[in-house]
Amino acid sequence: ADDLTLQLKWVTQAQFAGYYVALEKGFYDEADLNVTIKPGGPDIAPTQVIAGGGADVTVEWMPAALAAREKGLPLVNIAQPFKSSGMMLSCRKDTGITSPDDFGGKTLGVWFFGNEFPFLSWMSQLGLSTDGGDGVTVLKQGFNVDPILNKQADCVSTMTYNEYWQIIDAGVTPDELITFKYEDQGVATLEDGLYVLEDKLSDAAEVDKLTRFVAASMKGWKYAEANPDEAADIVLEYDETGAQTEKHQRRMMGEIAKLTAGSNGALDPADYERTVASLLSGGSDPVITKAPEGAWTHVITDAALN
Amino acid sequence: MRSVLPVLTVIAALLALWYIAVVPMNAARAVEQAARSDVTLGTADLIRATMDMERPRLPSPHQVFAELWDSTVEKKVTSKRSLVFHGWITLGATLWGFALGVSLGIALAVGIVYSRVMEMSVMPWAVISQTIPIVALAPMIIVLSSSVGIEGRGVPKAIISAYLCFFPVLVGMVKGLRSPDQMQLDLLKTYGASGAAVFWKLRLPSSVPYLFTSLKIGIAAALVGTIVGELPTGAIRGLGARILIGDQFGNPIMIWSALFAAAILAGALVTLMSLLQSVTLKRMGMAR
Amino acid sequence: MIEAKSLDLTFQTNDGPVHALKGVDLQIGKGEFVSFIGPSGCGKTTFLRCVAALETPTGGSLTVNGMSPDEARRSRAYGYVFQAAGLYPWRTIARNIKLPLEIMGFDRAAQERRVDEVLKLVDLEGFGSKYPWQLSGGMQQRASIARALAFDADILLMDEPFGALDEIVRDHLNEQLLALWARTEKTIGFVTHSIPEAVYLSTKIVVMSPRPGRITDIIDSPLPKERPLDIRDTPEFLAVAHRVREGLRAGHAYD
Amino acid sequence: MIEAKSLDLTFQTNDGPVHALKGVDLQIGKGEFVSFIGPSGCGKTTFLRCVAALETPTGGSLTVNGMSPDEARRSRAYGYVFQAAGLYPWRTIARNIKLPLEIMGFDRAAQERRVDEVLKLVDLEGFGSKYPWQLSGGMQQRASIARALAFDADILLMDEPFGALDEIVRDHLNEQLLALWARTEKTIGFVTHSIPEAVYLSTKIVVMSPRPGRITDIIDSPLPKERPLDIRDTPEFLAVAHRVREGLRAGHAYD
Amino acid sequence: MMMVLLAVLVWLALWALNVRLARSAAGGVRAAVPLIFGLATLILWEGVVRGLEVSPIILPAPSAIAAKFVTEIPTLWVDFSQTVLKGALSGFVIGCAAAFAMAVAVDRSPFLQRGLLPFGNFVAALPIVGTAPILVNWFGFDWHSKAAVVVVMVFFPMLTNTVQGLRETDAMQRDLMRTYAASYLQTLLKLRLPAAMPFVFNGLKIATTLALIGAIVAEYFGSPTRGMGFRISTEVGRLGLDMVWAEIAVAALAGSVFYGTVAMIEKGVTFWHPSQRG
Ligand SMILES: Nc1ncnc2c1ncn2[C@@H]1O[C@H](COP(=O)(O)OP(=O)(O)OP(=O)(O)O)[C@@H](O)[C@H]1O
Ligand SMILES: Nc1ncnc2c1ncn2[C@@H]1O[C@H](COP(=O)(O)OP(=O)(O)OP(=O)(O)O)[C@@H](O)[C@H]1O
Ligand SMILES: Cc1ncc(C[n+]2csc(CCO)c2C)c(N)n1
Ligand SMILES: [Mg+2]
Ligand SMILES: [Mg+2]
Repeated sequence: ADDLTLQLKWVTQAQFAGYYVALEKGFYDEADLNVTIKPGGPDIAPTQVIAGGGADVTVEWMPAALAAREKGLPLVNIAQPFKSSGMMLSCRKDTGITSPDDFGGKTLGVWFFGNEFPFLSWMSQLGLSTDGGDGVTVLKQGFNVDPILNKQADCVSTMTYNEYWQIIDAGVTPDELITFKYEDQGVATLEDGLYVLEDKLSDAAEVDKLTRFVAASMKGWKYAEANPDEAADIVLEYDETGAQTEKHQRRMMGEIAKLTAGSNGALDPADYERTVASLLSGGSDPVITKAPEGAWTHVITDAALN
Repeated sequence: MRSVLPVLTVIAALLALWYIAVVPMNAARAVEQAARSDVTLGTADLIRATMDMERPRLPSPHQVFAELWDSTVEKKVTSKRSLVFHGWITLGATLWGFALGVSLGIALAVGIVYSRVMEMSVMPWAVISQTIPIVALAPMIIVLSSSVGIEGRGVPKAIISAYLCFFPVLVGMVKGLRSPDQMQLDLLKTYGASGAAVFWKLRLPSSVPYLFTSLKIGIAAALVGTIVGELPTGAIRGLGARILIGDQFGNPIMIWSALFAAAILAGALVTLMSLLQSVTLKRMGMAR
Repeated sequence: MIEAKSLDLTFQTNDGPVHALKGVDLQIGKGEFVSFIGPSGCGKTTFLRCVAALETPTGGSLTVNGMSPDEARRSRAYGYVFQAAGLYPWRTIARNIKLPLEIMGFDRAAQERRVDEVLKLVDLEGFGSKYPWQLSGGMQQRASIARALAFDADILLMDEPFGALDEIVRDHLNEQLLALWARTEKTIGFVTHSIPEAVYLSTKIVVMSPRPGRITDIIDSPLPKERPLDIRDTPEFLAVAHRVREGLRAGHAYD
Repeated sequence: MIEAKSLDLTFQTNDGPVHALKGVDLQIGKGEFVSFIGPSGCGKTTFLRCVAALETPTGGSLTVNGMSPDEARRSRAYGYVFQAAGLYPWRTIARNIKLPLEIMGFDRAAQERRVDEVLKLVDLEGFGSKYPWQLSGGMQQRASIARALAFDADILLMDEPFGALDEIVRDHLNEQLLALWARTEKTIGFVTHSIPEAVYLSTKIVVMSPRPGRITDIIDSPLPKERPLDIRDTPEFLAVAHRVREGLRAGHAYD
Repeated sequence: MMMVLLAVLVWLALWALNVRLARSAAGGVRAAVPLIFGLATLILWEGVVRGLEVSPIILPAPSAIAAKFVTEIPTLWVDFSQTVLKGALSGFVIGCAAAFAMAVAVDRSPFLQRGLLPFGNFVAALPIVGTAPILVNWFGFDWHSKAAVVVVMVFFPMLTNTVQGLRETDAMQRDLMRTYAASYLQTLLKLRLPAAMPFVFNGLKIATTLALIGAIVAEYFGSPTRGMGFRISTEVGRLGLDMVWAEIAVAALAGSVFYGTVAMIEKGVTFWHPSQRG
């Protein structure tokens, strides 16, 4: 079997269920692959890991991948299991925020570490500066949603499948919150895609390997969509911290299924163009300065999906 | 033994303080919760509510100890939900890092004591190395060690742990190896003793008390290093991973119990070192 | 044979140079017992350290048995008793005495035998397995003398070895030391503050004076080699003592 | 007036009790100069420490000027010179001497004046601004004597103050001490290992012996108060010295 | 490969130079030794990075870091003042002062000391990654929570050292004070505090490095959009490794200056201690 290492963007959770299902259900074995899944963490930049040769394929958000590409790391998107974005900004209603127009002067919690690009391009589209003043005050939020619970921030970044529910679990009711999905605001950027280094694609053996990998992974994703509870249980099985709960993972899997639903694994060039346009429109400080070339390929998915 | 009563007293005082602090820390959230279900709380109810919140800002002692009990005694030690299991993982990396750090620290100390160039070149940089935040280096350590083909994340963890551990050992051992006074050195000189004899018969034995002090500080530093290293190394297993997940999923009680587990582990390790120290010093006739 | 010719030693310190030794000329023959006496800071210790190659003179010449002091040191010619006992606290008394024997490669049996011998010599039988801090100051000092005697160095350098002892013990050890010297024909350099002690023990008394450290008088003792304790009441003895006292007084400010 | 009646002091140690003092009876009148002499470990230091309320006796009674030792201590009756100099290394010699004066609330001018006085007394003029480690051992010891003399304590307790000094300096300081004592009528308790020193200085000599620490002889000196140095050659002096030596020898193992 | 070889040769040559310099006693020359060692190491680093064509995303060359450093001085300054001047320094001062006061307060009670000091081992082992999220939650995102983290980190090392220092007087020094019938306060001021200073400074020196690390790491768990820890974590995510290393350089520089300052004050205050007399 061929060895292949996959670097995840974050810790073991249902966000990556498709890969764990493929592993657990033997889809990778069937494809003659010996896949190692490396969970991520707060101090792991997947792009850096792949640059250092620590992984063959990585799960990454497109803004970070394109930014890395501009830095000279030739990442190529070979598949896009996530069709839509799960990112949103969740605000307390009692702050008076009813629409993005009210953001001025408010304090917003944001993830950094390569996850800040969608937020930054949204703000620049809104014409809000992100360094205080008449724009918005940005907080680097940690890994939890405490800032909104403690009223240290008016809004925090949340994923539909994860942090939003942390707020709810903390006792805040949904009608105390107002949420702005990046999808709805027309600023959605592509999330969890599969990326490899360019040179892999010029090697037929590697291409074959990646093809089998993507095919098996998508099989895993489709299985997970169809059997969300089982998929969540598989993820729990692989969580070596023993700290994840069934309730939370099942709920997360349900939400994830909504994001993967529209995708067969192949990148939709229209989504790509929209993402690039959004990243380019950053006003004085765009995330990327020129439209990238060759940042994606259908070679793998074309072969894999046949 | 003489310190049992004082320690118990201090523990009691700290617990009391802790309980008292729980009320104001959690009151705001408790009131907010109650308001959602249209209840106004009396003082007694409020205090009771702050003691048993699901997501407290400051968990109360009994919550933490219940969690500690639940995740140690009630769980099989092989279960990934057992703190004993995670403590064991952390302990393993800590001991590797400790061994690595102590060896490095002692080797550098010997070099520094025997070579002026080493002293003047290395010592300032050893100090500087400790001003570099390890978390900034951690990703690079992981990437570099995986690109030179070291698989598994135990090794980078141990390296990070050794990075924090070697410095106190270095400083202590330099002091210790230099502790013989001029007369003790002169004595060996009058015997025409070789450099090796000076090391084995004088410098090393007289550094032993310093060595143990450093080992006690070093093992605690190694533990902290391992836990810090458990975040960037993928937060897979170990007490550090528990802390991270506890943080992300808004479970302060999990953080606190992992913190306590770490502190207890450190206490045990330091006590072990003390024991080793008193046995060794007694055998050397230096315990009075 | 120890031979110093216009020996100088200057320490460079923060407040300028200290002339610890200046133009010291001295010849010590094999088998002589030489005492050094003089006020605090006159360079007695410094001279002994130069002989033992623990200090490097800044001028003049110094030879020991025709070699440089350092060569003599490396050929293990010296037994040195320091001003303070300087026992290693992690070794028992017996193992402290064994230390030089281990370094010089004596075999096990010889080590044991010699330890027993010298412990008896300084009246410390039965204390071999004690640690230094379990002994009184005087006993520690005797242990350190035993350590210097354990290996048969040709030259014995002793820096105020009996300073911490009371008069009775001191008399006793003086007798023992004389007997040892008579038996073994060692060359002995001996620093003391006590005039009677210097006169009682020595074949040659070197009186020194400070700032700069130099020799003011060298007295060859007319006393016979055989010296019972009551020799100290003889006129010869008192005459020598008087001359030493005068020499010493000259080195002091008060008259 | 110091009065000890069947005073006992037992230290509890790991290897059983040590009887440092056993059944000690002693009366010291005001203005007396009492020397304590005896082999190492016989309890001289311990007795002085009991008087100064630095140790608590385990039996018998001890009064100082009719008070308990601790009351006397708190009324600042003592000047104490320890066996080692014990200067504070972060203070200059002058400021070390000022230490008791600061604590007892002397004013600035008085402090300066007294420091100058006592520095002169112990021949350390010009060394006031040096730090202790810049002085030789003997000079440090003199500084510590100066410190004890700086404030006018009624009772001066001195534990081998001249141990580290050579004979000439020692003679000189002996004279100075006698003069001071004659001038001020202080009560002085003085520990020494030197028989001539004890006889030369004291009005009363206490000979002690160890295990258990007890008094074996108390000798009232027949010597006049006026004592030139050459009194040491008189038959009276030698007779007292002889008696002390015999008392001492009885406490030792060898004959 | 040539490049690497050359760099190694330069390194060895400079080391040889150091060996010779270290023998000379002059003060200025001795200060040069660590600098030359640093320079040699930088040259080696540069040579290896260029020679082996290490990706700047993994390890940038010192020259690239220096260039970044120069162009980003304003940002570096903002980060420095946020993290070091506000977070680390205030935490250091508060933590050390509190520990010192606590040490003096418990000093009279052996009971309290025996009860309190064992906790030093526990608190010393509290991983900062565990305390930081809690303290950020309690004290907010700005530098206050960073200062709190620093306080927690420096408190016990400082306390243990001071307590030990206050015990450091020998029996004779204390007996002397007793014969003067000195009051507690007089003994404290004139004997025990001066005698404790070498230990106090030991604690302070340990605290300097802890303070810096604490303030930086705490920013990983929430911060405003400035600060050295914020910048480091953000730039790692953006693969701006040159900026990361520029911040590391600032940290090393600040740490050395901080440590050096404390060591210099120590030299002045404890000039009398044998370890300072050489
Ligand atoms: N390492 C040193 N550095 C500077 N000066 C020194 C050093 N060692 C000794 N001295 C000085 O040299 C002089 C001679 O010292 P030495 O120790 O030889 O005296 P001594 O005759 O042995 O005195 P004592 O009777 O006190 O032992 C003294 O003035 C002393 O201060
Ligand atoms: N703190 C202590 N604990 C236990 N034993 C002690 C202590 N202090 C003194 N001793 C013992 O008490 C005895 C008397 O000691 P002390 O110091 O009074 O002797 P000394 O007559 O002053 O001797 P030296 O001439 O050596 O100073 C000794 O056997 C000593 O070992
Ligand atoms: C510094 C840092 N902060 C937050 C995240 C969180 N994050 C990364 S992916 C993702 C989606 C949901 O899990 C989230 C929340 C991170 N990775 N790194
Ligand atoms: Mg000397
Ligand atoms: Mg004594």
